Amino acid sequence: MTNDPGPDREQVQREVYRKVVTIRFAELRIREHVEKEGFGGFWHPGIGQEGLQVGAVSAMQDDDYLYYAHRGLGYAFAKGMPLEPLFGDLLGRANGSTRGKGGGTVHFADASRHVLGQGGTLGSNFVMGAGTAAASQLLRDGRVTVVFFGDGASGRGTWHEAALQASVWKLPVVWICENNGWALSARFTEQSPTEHVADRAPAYGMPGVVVDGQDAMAVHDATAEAIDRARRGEGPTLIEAKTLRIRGHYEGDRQPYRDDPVLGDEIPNDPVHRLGESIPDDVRRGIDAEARSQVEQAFGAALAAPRADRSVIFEDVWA
Amino acid sequence: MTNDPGPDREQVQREVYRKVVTIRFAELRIREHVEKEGFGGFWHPGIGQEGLQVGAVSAMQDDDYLYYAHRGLGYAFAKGMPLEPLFGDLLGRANGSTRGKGGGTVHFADASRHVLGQGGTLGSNFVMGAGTAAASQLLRDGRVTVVFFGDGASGRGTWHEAALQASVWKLPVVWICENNGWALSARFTEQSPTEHVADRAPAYGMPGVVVDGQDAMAVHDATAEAIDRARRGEGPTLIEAKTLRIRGHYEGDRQPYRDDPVLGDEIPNDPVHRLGESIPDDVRRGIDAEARSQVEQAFGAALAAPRADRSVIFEDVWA
Amino acid sequence: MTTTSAAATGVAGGTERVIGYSRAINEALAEEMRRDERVWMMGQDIGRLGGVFGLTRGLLDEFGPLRVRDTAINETFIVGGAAGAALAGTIPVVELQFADFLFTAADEIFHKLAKWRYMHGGQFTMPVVVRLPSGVVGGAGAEHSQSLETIAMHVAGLKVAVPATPSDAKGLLKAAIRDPDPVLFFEHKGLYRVKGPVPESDEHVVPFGSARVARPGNDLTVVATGLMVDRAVAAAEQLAPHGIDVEVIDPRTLVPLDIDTIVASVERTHRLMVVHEASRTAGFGAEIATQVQERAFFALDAPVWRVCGTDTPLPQDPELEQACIPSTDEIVAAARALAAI
Amino acid sequence: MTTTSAAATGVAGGTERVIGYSRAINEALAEEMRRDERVWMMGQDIGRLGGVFGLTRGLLDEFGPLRVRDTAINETFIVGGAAGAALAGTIPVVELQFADFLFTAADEIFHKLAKWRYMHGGQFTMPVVVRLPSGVVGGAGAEHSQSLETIAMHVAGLKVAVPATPSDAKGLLKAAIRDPDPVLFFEHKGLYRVKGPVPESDEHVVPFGSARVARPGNDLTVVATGLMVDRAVAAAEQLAPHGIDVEVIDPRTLVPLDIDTIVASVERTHRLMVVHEASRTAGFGAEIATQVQERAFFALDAPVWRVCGTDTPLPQDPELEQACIPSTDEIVAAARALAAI
Ligand SMILES: Cc1ncc(C[n+]2csc(CCOP(=O)(O)OP(=O)(O)O)c2C)c(N)n1
Ligand SMILES: Cc1ncc(C[n+]2csc(CCOP(=O)(O)OP(=O)(O)O)c2C)c(N)n1
Ligand SMILES: [Mg+2]
Ligand SMILES: [Mg+2]
Repeated sequence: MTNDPGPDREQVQREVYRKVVTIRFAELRIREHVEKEGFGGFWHPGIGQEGLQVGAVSAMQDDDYLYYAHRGLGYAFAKGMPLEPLFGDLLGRANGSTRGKGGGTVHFADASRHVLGQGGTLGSNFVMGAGTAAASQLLRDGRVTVVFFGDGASGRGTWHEAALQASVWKLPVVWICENNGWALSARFTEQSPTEHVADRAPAYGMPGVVVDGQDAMAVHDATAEAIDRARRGEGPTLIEAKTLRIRGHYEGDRQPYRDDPVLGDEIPNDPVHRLGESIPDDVRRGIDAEARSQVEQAFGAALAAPRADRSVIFEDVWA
Repeated sequence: MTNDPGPDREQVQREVYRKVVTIRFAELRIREHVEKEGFGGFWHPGIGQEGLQVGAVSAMQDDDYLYYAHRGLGYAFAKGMPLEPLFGDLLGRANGSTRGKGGGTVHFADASRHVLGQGGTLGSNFVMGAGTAAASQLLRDGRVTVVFFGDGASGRGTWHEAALQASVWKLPVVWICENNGWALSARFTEQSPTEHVADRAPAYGMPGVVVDGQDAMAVHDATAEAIDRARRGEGPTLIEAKTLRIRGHYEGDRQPYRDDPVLGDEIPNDPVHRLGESIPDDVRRGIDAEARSQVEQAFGAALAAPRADRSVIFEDVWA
Repeated sequence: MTTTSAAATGVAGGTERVIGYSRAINEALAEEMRRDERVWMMGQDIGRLGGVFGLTRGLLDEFGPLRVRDTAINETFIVGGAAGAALAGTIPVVELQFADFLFTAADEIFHKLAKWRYMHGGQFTMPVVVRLPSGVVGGAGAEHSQSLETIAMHVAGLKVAVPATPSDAKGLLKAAIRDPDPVLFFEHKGLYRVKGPVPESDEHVVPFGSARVARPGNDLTVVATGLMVDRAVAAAEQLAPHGIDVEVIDPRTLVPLDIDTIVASVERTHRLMVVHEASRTAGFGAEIATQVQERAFFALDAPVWRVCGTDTPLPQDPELEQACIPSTDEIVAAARALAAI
Repeated sequence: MTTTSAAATGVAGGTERVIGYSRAINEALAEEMRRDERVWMMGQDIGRLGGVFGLTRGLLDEFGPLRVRDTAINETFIVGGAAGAALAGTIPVVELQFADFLFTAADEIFHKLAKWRYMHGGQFTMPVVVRLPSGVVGGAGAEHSQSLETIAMHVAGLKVAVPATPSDAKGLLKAAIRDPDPVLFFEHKGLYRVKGPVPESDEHVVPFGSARVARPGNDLTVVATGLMVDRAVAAAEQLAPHGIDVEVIDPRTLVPLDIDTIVASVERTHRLMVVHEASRTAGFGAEIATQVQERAFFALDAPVWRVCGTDTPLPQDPELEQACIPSTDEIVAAARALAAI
């Protein structure tokens, strides 16, 4: 699904729209569930950030590797994972991709789709991702690794170690920072000495790109360019997508610390609307209806699935 | 000992010369000892780098805090530690400042002179130093913390975590990178995507200064300015002093990896000569003779001192 | 505020109130910060938010942003910076959001905190407290739920507290802050909402190295910590009608460890079982078992048994997670079998 | 090249040569890299220099800079990067310059290597080997000399090797590289120069989880690892004329642990002593002691004893350092006292 060659732009945008709107419905369905039924674990809503997630991942090839972040399901769904195992993970069902092991919203994986997972300690993705890219370099498999992370995670030392090495070795990796302005209760502007995370790129001799994260196609294009660069052997790029954290850190967070207008349900510059604008109304309504029913059906199936059996506890410790 | 107000420049330079030449004699004496008698531990010679170490430390006030690096004794001696305990540490003697606990060349300390020590894992000084500076900020004690590190250590993630926080909090800390071009067998030019370590300073919103590390007074001046800035509450500065690793990583390292002309005994741009130029010959000879005998006497005293008793093993685990 | 009898609470005299474990920790922090202005705190989200688990609520308002500092996501700085700040004459009390994150600052904990004083010839003290929300809490997953206190016990130079009650949480934290040595303070997340009597006094300080007999008994000694103490006591109550009188001992600190109290108990009961949430293999249960048989081998009528967490990572699912740590039922069953040997 | 008898070396048949422990490791690396081109290495100074301890000499020349990669000073990348590279179908064998540095990459070791497979539902394997030069070596100090294998034993998900001879160093390393699970490979720095017979075959693979009887005996079982194996055997030879016939068992791997061989021995000798260089408290000796008394309590005629490293950081001075770890004399004295109980 790179930019060029490939399906024409309109088709790409329509597909991005379809995925974004599907995830939006998933977000709403999950929120409803968490509010009504409670939830074992932490659900970090990604509502409003789906556009950048789907836009970026849509620029990846099928066999490129993905390390996602904790904010929602957009990354994995965009990479082709079906909804049912994702919901299954969330609900601790046996049909989840991790069968109750990872779950929460935090961990899911799909080896066949090169969705490699996520570390529960922020910033561990940096070194993992650089290593995956080093393997691709060794194997000459032509794959690129894409690593998502938040503005908060950008402060971890693993960034520095991974980014220096990736740059010197010209590893095929693309770093995508979702800067939503907050790391839990910490404002980005109070935790960063520079205006942008991307301002740090020159220290690592790599391009730094700031892009409007509400503009899914802009993120798609920036990512496509960075992926091409990486695939050509020219090394990593740091992309910073500016976005907003609409809800609390986790669903249920009352955000006592938040002194900007708490956004609640309004999504400024909503990627769903933005992407939808150029799609004919009837087509869009068709996509929406299809997405909604897909979400309902998958969520229902996950709810109906049995919980993981206790025997799984002792499985997968060793190969 | 800041630049201004204080003793006039000529006196500062003479004092820097005295300390540099003393450490030079100490270097030669230690090398002789290691070659003839062997050595329990690793001696990382600092020969040729004494100028920058002494120059920088001479810009500190007595109650400023020092975290040094592993390359020689220049830092600690310049901060006022007498030679005998330093040699004692090296030789595992009871009169060493650590009584056989730290030793090697690696660890010595002098609480009364605010020589706080060094971590044996490279890069741990970064976070320690920033924390010490945070304490000064809290206590409003007006002290500045100076942290030395090598070009190799600059790759550690602790740098990133400490530097970001120090900048955001405007901590009174000065980072001094001794860039001698090598980290053990690793060439700096092959491990850094940027020409200078100081090129990374903008990522942290702090000034980055490159200075000729063989020019002790230039390092002194750059450090004095950075210290003043820190003391005024304007935050950290990154100073990179360009120098050369004259000998192996440790004394005895045969440097099979080294493909630049291995320097051996020749010290390009020798700080001793450079500092000595403007000092009248007879004065200089007097200083030299005094320094040489000071070294001989202190080394003799350390050699004659008893080894630390086994009972110290169980001391100092707990306060 | 109520006054309860010393017998009921195990606390000698004085006025007491029933408060939560979280509140007890919050009070200890506030009181020690009032007492000594060198005491300060840093960590993620401890200020404006009052901590992810709410432990530091209100402290920013009282003590201001220089003494209650929100850091970025930089665990090496939080711990290593605390070490450096201790050398400069302050007393930092830092929070990692989850005890598991000690692995993201392990060099700082196991090298800098544990060894700096020693390596530098005893010239410095290292009065740092690292607060570590520990244990399973209901779906936090493999990297947010571990009980890692044994590792801290193995590496010399660190004191280790594992409070199981509000009173101990408060008293041990105050002791930790007053201690010149580094302390890893493992708070159990599953206990944050548990309430219990806590002495009113500002000087309620529980000394390190003194075990608490949570329930006296004569037939079998059970050593348990943290969340397991209540389960062990519950098990004991279930066993009592069956003629098995269990003594439950909570060591409260693992370093120093009050082995004397445990050995004295075993010399009376002749049987020992250690219950812990941490993984079984090479957990601290092994150390206690080994020390007891070293010192009281001929007093033992049966092997020392362990009831422990599984030797697996912790699954995220809250039901599976509970299946990985000892339940009251398991303790009952094991105690019955051990008493029958 | 010489051919020695199987009886003398404990190795069944085949041609053998006497080579050093370092050389054995170097050969294992080279052979496995030849056998499987997915195997590659990274670490500091392993290429041009051939490693700080010379273990990787010649490998850069043979395998080139993409398979023998010098990294910057970035332990989190070395280990975490290896984890990521394993997910992409390669088999990374990485070196930390000193085992102590596992603390600078602890999140990567104890979380990423140990738990990634589990947390992600078993969809991936994690075939990574981390080589860890371990133990005292003569003046390297508190942060370059530790024996930290117990920590790896406590955290589920990591296999742990502790080779004591050139033959085991080679055979276990080959097994480690072929293992789909992450292995922490603790090489003892003090053994690098020790020589011993090693089978000639490219297929000399020592399976994990199988202990080696280093010296058979009937009166007392001593379990020892690493540098302590030779000291224990030397102690046994000193004790033999005094009528104390010591069996020395080297478990060779701690995860998995061949407890059966140890228990079987104790059932014959009725006495057990564990000797390790690691700090005593909560060291792996406690685990072995506890498992043995769990399984063979009534076979024991005396408590299980431990002779271990001190519960202190390690001083830098080489003489003081030796005083912190068990000497042959201490083992002899303890064994005599234990045999007399
Ligand atoms: C090493 C580490 N420290 C702290 C945390 C706890 N934590 C989880 S999410 C989070 C905030 C992350 O902020 P950011 O990276 O900006 O992502 P966002 O939640 O805004 O999407 C924190 C502090 C963690 N998981 N790992
Ligand atoms: C975390 C860590 N990794 C590796 C080492 C081993 N080591 C000691 S000195 C050194 C090279 C340091 O290079 P640099 O920082 O440039 O200082 P220089 O020796 O050149 O003065 C290395 C790799 C260490 N001590 N700590
Ligand atoms: Mg954010
Ligand atoms: Mg250098």
